[in-house]
Amino acid sequence: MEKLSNNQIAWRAAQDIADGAYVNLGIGFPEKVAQFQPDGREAIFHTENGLLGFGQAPEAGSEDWDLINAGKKAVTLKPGAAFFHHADSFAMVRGSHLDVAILGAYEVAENGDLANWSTGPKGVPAVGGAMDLVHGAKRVAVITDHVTKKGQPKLVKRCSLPLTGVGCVTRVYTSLAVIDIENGRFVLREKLPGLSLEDLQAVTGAELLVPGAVADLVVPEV
Amino acid sequence: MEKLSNNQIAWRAAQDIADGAYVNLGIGFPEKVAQFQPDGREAIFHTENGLLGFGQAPEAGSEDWDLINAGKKAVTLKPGAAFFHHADSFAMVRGSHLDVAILGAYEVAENGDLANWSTGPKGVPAVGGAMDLVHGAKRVAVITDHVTKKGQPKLVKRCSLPLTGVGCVTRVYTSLAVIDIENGRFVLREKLPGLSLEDLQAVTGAELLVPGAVADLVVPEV
Amino acid sequence: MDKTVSDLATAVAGIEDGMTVMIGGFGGSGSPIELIHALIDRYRETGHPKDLVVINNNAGNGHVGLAALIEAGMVHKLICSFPRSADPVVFTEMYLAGGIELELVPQGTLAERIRAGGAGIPAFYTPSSYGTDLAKDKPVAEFDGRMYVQERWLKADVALVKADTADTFGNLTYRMAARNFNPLMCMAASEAIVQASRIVDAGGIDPEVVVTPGIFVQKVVEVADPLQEEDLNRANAAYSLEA
Amino acid sequence: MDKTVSDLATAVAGIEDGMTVMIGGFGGSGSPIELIHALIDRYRETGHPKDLVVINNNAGNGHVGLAALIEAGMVHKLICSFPRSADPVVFTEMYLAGGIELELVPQGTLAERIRAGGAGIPAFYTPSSYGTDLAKDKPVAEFDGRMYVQERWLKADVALVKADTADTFGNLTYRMAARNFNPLMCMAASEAIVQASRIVDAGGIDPEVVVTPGIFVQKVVEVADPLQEEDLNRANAAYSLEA
Repeated sequence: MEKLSNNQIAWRAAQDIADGAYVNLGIGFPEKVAQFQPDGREAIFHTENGLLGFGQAPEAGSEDWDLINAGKKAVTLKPGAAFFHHADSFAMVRGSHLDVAILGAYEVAENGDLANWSTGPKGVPAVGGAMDLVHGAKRVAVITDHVTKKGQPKLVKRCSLPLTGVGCVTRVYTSLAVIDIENGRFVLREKLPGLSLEDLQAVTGAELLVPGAVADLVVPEV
Repeated sequence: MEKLSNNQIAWRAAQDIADGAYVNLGIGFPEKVAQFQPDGREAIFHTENGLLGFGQAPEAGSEDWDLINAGKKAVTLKPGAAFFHHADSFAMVRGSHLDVAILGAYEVAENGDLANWSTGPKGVPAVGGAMDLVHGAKRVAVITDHVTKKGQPKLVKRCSLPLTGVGCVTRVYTSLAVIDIENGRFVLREKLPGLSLEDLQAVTGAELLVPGAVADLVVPEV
Repeated sequence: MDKTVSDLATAVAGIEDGMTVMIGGFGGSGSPIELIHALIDRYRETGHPKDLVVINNNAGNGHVGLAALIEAGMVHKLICSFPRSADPVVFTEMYLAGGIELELVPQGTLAERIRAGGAGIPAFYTPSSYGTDLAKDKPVAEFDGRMYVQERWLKADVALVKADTADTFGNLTYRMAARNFNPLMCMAASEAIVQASRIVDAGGIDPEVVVTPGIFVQKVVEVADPLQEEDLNRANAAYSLEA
Repeated sequence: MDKTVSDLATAVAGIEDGMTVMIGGFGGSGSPIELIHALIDRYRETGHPKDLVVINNNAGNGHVGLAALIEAGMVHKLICSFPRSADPVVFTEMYLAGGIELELVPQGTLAERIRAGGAGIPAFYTPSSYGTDLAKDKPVAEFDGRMYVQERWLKADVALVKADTADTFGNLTYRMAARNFNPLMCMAASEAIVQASRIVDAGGIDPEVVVTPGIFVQKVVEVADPLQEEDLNRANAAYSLEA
């Protein structure tokens, strides 16, 4: 089945970020969203470790290891940046000051539950700021492949993995579709033009509502 | 009856402030304590409105009304001062970072209760930071005349006026004596040399314990 | 992105009847007098906004700033810690006549409730006011053998804030003890409206010395050489007479 | 008053077996490596302190700093949000072998619990972790129709902190994102021990730009040109081998 690349999923998510928005991008895949900001729109990126207004990575060899993001990667400063301590940083998160948080997912359920921090009791557990972000930002979106590497649905009726948050996700950008979560149901908004509704439903673990026109999910090569 | 002046009471209280102590002085009479710091000892004064390390009032006409204390009086800065917002200021108070708070009183009870914010339901009530200070500083001391203007005891068995705090005061400096509060009882530590124990007890509203030697309360003319 | 608005009237144009308005300052220091007066101007012209709930540490002094707002009859209820001042006649008379409600809150609890509103903390426990009249009807709980009072967050529709320098992103610094409640109120209000003595481009404030990050600020308006309440009161100014 | 101490060994001399020690930093940035290594030196010489409870956002990286402290066997329990790193082998192996306890706390809750400890707030409510395994056995409550988890303050006997500039009164500034947990830990510990790149006289830091007021700091020691964990790990340094 044809599907979007991770870059393309990130590109699509970036199109929904307004000029002047305050945005937190989860560690890893979601960080890609910053690369695809539409021209003329300026988003201000927040990182949990106490910085608003950071920019892209510096050139290798010119890193300053006091200037990093939550993924411990070196970043740079943009004009208008500000430093603050961790309690103020999570006041921004918990106090609903972020416009959007974009996170990865193991599973997203139709009731908005998210599982993205633990695959079970094996190994060393680690949660970071995920449980704060899901209850803080005005809009919590997920970017993810539509299915697992084994082909199993990641959009499910109820999460089977340990939850990160309850009823928190409102939009999911996948490799096949854009799906909103409304009133405890998946609502299809966009799908790849070559993909039938039946085929999409077949790889989705809960019913997709189609209340109106479904737009074509068209993304440039990026 | 001979008694100490307000300046002398403040002088006595100042002798118990260690070098390097962080101190909050209540509005009004307690502010006098700052004038009597012993030579060679440096106390750092905190004011609720977001300043550590202020000094005496500027000359009239050279006030800066952005640089005031909790009594809204103009102050000056000493080297090593710091500004901060109100939540941080009361974190210092509530979090037991102040070494001592010295407050005025309408009544102090032998169980350590303090009444110093309201004389009853008439008029406009106002509390300020008093209820925070009494539960925050490591040591809460009171300076006060030993009796009211009508001659009634201010040191009492139980407060009759609305409470500022429960079981919070540990030492009282009065115009006649220095009294500790221990295990819910007044313990006499110092009294004016010319004053008999009986006469002191007669103007005190609860029993004074005298577990050991009572020192003479000797204060210079100030 | 540019959060600058052109003038005071525009800055306060969105404040509606019945809103909760936090006003920064401790007495006169840090009080956004020009924003308050712009709000009074609007009320005189349009009859709105009225029935405001105002959160401030005090209740105004003399006949300018917050006192003038109360005198104009725009304030339904005041939440504060210390409604006394050198010249408290406006609030005192209205309160004793039953013309304004008062919720009295210990100062540290007031600051922490506002900070909690900004930080997404709906309730917390404090030792302050335990066993006093101000804790009446509030839940209490014991932790580690000591009793505490449960207090709720305070939020507002709007905050009126006085800063020293703002940049176009809304990053702020303050001047000396004029900081006080202002940074907390920026956090706790849906819309923080800031008057600043100067506005600079983004990048014009060192990121290390920003006190209020721009994420907490929605509008900034420049008011060079702002008035000081204390100076006005020493000159016996009255905003009602100036209008 | 002068809070300066002459050297690192003196700075950490009072830390005893079983103490709770907050250690600043987020990963390597803001990590007080020299103070940690001084503590390891003392343990090698005297066998103390051991059985420490350490509070840090992470669990160390490579074989320096916090990882070396854990590797030395001095840490009984770790309270953190993210015990993973580029090279987490020290903690991972010890944890999986049952040699160290872990209390996992969401990062924002960790920060707020430490701030609460410093601010005298014994408990507060947060939406974070509600309905998840990390809220198991914690009290919950509803406010305004939404569910929240009650969390308790965190305090410590000692905090090890990295600052940029300190004055002799203990006023501090930090360098960029090395600020992170450091100011909070100064507040929440009975004794905040600070290494600073430079120490200046009282008055040497503008009162407007102080991040941590000196009231929260008990000892400062100068460590010019402090090591960066990231640089050490890229050079495959191991503190055990250097000793």
